[in-house]
Amino acid sequence: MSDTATSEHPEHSEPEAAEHHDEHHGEGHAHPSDWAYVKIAVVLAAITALEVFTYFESVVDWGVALVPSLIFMMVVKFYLVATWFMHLRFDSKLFGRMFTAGLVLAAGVYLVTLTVFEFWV
Amino acid sequence: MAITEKTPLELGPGDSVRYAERPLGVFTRPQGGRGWRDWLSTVDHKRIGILYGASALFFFLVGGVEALLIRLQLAAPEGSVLSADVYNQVYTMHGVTMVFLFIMPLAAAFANYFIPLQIGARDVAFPRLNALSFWIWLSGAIFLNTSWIVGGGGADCGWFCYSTNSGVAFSPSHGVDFYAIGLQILGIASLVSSVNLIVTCLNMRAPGMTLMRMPVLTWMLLITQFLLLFALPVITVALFLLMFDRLFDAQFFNPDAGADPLLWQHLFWIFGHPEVYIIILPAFGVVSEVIPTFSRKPLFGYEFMVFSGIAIGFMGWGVWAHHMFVSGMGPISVAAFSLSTMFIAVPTGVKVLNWLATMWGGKLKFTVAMKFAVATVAMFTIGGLSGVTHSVAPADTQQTDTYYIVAHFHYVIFGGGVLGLFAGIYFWWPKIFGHFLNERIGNWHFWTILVGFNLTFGPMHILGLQGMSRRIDTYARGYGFEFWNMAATIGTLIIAAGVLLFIWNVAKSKRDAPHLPPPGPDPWDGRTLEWSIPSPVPAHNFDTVPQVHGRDEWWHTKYAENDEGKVVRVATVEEAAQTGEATGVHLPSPSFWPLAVAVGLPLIGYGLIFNLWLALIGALLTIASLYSWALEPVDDPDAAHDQHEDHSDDEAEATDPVAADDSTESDQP
Amino acid sequence: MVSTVAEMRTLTRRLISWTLVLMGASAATGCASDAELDTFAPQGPIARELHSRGVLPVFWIAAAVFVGITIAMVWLIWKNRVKTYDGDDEWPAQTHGHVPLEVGWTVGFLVTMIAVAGIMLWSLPTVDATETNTMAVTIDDRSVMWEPTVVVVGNQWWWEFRYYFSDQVDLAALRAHGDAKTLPPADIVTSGQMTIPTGEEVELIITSRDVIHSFWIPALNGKRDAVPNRFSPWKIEASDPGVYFGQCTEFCGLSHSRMRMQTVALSPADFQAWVDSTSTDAMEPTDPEALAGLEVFSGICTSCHLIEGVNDDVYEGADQASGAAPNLTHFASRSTFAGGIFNTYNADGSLNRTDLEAWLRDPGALKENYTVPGEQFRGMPDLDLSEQQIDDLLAYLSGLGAKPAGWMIEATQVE
Amino acid sequence: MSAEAVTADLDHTADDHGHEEHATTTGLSHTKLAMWVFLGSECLLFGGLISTYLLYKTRGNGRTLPTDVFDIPFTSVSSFVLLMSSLTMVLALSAVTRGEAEAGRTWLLATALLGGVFIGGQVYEFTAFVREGVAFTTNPASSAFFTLTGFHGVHVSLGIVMLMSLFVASLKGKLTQRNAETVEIVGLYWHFVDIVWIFIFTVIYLIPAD
Repeated sequence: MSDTATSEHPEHSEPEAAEHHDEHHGEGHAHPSDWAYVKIAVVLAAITALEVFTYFESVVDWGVALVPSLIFMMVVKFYLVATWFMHLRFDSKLFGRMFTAGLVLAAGVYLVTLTVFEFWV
Repeated sequence: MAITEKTPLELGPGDSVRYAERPLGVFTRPQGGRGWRDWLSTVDHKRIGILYGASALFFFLVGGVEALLIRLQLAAPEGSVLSADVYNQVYTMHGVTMVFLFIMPLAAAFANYFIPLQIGARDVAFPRLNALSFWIWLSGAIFLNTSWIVGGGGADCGWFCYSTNSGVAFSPSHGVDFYAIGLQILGIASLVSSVNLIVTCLNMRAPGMTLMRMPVLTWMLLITQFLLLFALPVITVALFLLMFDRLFDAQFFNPDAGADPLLWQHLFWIFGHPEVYIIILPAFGVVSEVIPTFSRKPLFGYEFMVFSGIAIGFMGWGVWAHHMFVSGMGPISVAAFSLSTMFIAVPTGVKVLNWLATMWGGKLKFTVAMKFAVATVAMFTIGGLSGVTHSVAPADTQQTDTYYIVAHFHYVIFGGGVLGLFAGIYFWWPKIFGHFLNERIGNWHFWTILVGFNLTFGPMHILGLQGMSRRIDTYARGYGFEFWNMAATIGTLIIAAGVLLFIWNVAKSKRDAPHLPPPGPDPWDGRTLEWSIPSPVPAHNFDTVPQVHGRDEWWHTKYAENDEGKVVRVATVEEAAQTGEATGVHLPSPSFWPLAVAVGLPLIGYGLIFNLWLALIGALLTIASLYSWALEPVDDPDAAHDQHEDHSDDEAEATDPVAADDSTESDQP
Repeated sequence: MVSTVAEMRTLTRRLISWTLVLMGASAATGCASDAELDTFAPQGPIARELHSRGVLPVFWIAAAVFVGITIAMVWLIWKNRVKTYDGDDEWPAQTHGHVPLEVGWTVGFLVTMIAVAGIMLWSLPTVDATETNTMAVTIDDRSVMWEPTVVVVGNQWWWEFRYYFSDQVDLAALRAHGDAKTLPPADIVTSGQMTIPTGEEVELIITSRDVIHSFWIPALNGKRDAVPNRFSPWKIEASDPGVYFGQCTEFCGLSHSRMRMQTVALSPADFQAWVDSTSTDAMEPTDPEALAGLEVFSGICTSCHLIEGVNDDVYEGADQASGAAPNLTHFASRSTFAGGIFNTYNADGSLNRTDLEAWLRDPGALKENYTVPGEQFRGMPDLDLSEQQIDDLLAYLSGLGAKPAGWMIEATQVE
Repeated sequence: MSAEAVTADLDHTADDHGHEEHATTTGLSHTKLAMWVFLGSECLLFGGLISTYLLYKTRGNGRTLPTDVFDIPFTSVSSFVLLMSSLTMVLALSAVTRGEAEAGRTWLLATALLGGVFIGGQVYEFTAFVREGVAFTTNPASSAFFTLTGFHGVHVSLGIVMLMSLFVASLKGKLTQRNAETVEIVGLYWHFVDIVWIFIFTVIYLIPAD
């Protein structure tokens, strides 16, 4: 909208404000179509199917690749839901930063804690 | 999007400050403005700040009495003032009270009162949630202390409440149950408040108030809110595990079933160490406002102060296990956490030197606030350095769990935190209440506190190095502990006298106020926006929202530097300050529902401990209150501007799930 | 307003009080004779090295920084203070900062902390590294090479020390399969006083049966927590024969303050003598009063306490009856009882009947305890003994084990 | 809670666009920012619960472990149901944003129903586990398992309550395009609960315990 131009306040230096500018308005047009959501959901479903498939070891033995593959698939699903369904792709980076801060901090402190019990002795 | 000229804080048409007055059916919102009842329904961040401050000071007295009991018991060997049982409860509740019911809410008082003022906002982002935070905090505080009456005594496991000593077999009274549930209630309050204040800081700054122009107090409080935001869920997890163990026979801390007691320690200290910075950073913020004002200089190295604050907040997450050097967690962990702990001293040291550099070449005027601020720097330095001495993990094996540690953290928390907040109290009292605190009594207050503090906690360094263990209710003759314990007890009595002087100061200052000239908007020749508006602050804060052009905006309104670099006055306070006579500012309407929600939570707590039916009643009350809150018209649509009628109605209806979400679900499903 | 002079005086006073605090810390070490827990009076090589490598260097660094900052602050206050701003329109130079300076002191602190980190890494082996040292010990007429090791078990509110000579235990095995409540039978089980040979590094394997405790003999090394379900390594070493005091330092519940312990260091020869006299079953009483005491013990005390040769057969290899009370086989060979808080003997060597009787009459009056319904006793309960039973018991207990040497009784006198 | 944005909104009389985004420094809505900040905090909560379970998952005290009684095919189905509820949630938002109240309402109901199916599955799973000897108090592993999945279940249940509240509001005609943001915020919460389960499903159920 016209009254939102950042140039009116050059001293205002926050990057998030500037970055955000052209994305946040009118969720209707900035966001993808329903069809895009359905496509994402199909991908998610397919990955889930693959994940469950690993459980039936008699069919395919994944060997040492099992855990890394499971984690990779999990991360992809996590990423897809966060970026598409939760709109992080389209929304202000500030939102993502708030969430990522918690996520990274949690991963950091808890991984250290768990490894302290196992390896740091 | 950027700030527009049409800010939300601009004045609308109208004739005076007014509140919603037209009742709206069954969900009539309370009317603002008059009498004590309005304090129960207030959503004004300033009143909530005052409520926090007053309650915190009340609990300071409670915790102080507990401290006196501890010191009386330990004054001489084989003390018989308290039994071992009562002593354990008293020292536990002293720690819990001072941390959760005194310093944190006192810092919250500053955060509530001054974040909006310093960033040029009319209120916080979510005023009703702000009220909710306070009432939940108060209900949690009361809940925790009712343990003395209905729980068979206070918690007796230490504020750290290590497993397995916190189990039912080893602590059979209900004290620990009250601890586990009470701290969760307090945690909800702090969590809600931290979300609220983070959004306020990020989203409600006046035009031109960029992050790097925010006053340092606001910065430190913002960092504190982030620490709370991320630290509270961790203690919540720990407290849930403890509660499930105690009340529902879970096996989290039962070593016989293979559980590991160190799990509690990790969870507790992942919360507990950031908690230290939650306590100290607000005081750093206060000191960073007071010292420049009374040095007639800007804060030296603003960017470094801000970034060192951020660095402290960040590094504070990587040092928790230095509380566990002797727990047997393994030499690699010990070495790693020892190293990480040392380097947190770097940003802290930078802060201290920047304060000194601010005083360098300045004109130091030692008001009581300035005395407290400088004392904060000095005492915190001692606490910080003694911290460095036991960051060396092998050395810590001699020092941990002795009085050396007690001395260390009291120098940090009392010498740093409490003295710093006292500086803030003297500094901002005229802004909040419209009259000064008496400087002469203030001086007495300062010196008694300082002397008493050092006499109490200084000797504890020696006692600790002489081998006196912490948390012992008595000690035998012949270990050389007698002299310094007596000295510490005398010191405590001097502190108590200082606290009484402070109370007397508050009472006398108020009584004398009518006969003295009012302080005016800017009694100290201040630097930040809160000094540009009348004292006490009018309900709407700012008549017109300031346009901010740089740091210390208000100071630059009054002064400029001429071509020779000399400071010249360009405007008097009378010319530049706002009059507080704004018209037509629309304020959020008060509400009783936050109070009602808060009343439900302790009922759930009592219910979990004594009878689940009571918990059901509490839960129903909470849920009903939340729905009533959501259905309550957000405001009287006719007040001040009616073009939003449709909007507010819809908002109210649609809002309820979100309200339910943020206030209950976070920690307490 | 207080006058400048007065404020300066108070300032001076404050400075003095600070100096006192720091100096006092080192001065306090001077009176180590009546400060048995003094951390500044190491009595063995480990503690000495810890003190000189770990504790003192960082104290000096901290003191130097403290003195520097204090001098700077006092000088700033003295030089820059003004009484009032009234009528003063002069503002000092408005310095906003100075990046090289900031970088300078950041680096300065960084370097200081790197030095501290060096101190830490340098002193870490003093508490972590273990040496493999063995000594010959004769046990049951067999000579074994013993790597001095004591299993230390914390209990509410007393310490148990277990010696394994015949079937030596090691940390790895205990960590893999150990359970503090059912430890393998030991050659010697004692409590309150740990006896060690001088000149030998003694490995400790520390665990707990109930809550977390912390084992600490300040003169011999720092402390290590006793955590249930964990076995933590630690070590101590004493240079000279003597008695070294300790106090449980992790809060362990109701009577935490009354959980004390001592380490008795004996020359290797004396240590062997102690092993000889302590690894036997309890002495059979002969005089009628002691026999009556055995009767009382068998009737009342055996549900918690164990005496080898009396009721150990009932427990099939377990030398710990209920996991809640000390092994009394050689009760009289220890110079303290009840968690190290009372003397078994008076300074003149006679039995301390006053405290022993008072303890048997009502232990809770001397050391608070409680009972959880359906759980074990936490502490020794009041057994409602008659005066006759108390006398009989004392006659029996005082005959259990060899009376310790006179110097030891003297050295362990606690008040 | 978005009602609380009213300070900003009501104060900002001159702007008749009536969207509070205009009112804030960053241009972002208070409520949405608050929700994201809150979700950041939730990461630490679930992280703690998950870590507790991972630490304890093999500590069975000689009794049956949760991993011994996992029914992966069953849990896969309920995981899939929860995953698909994220799709219906986002479609609900999409519809409300376009002003299609009825479609929005339908998708909201569908989301709540799928959530309900998931909760039903969890209740069944819990009772089945208890029957097979893994109860809350059995061992540290079981306590940690029930606490983790129970917390998640409570989060889902609260999400269902919110969805149903939106549904009722929509029935009353009060859920219009204007307050699509409220739907979005409930949606954020719902998706978060979903991604937590994505994590739990892989780390707790699929990755073998040994």
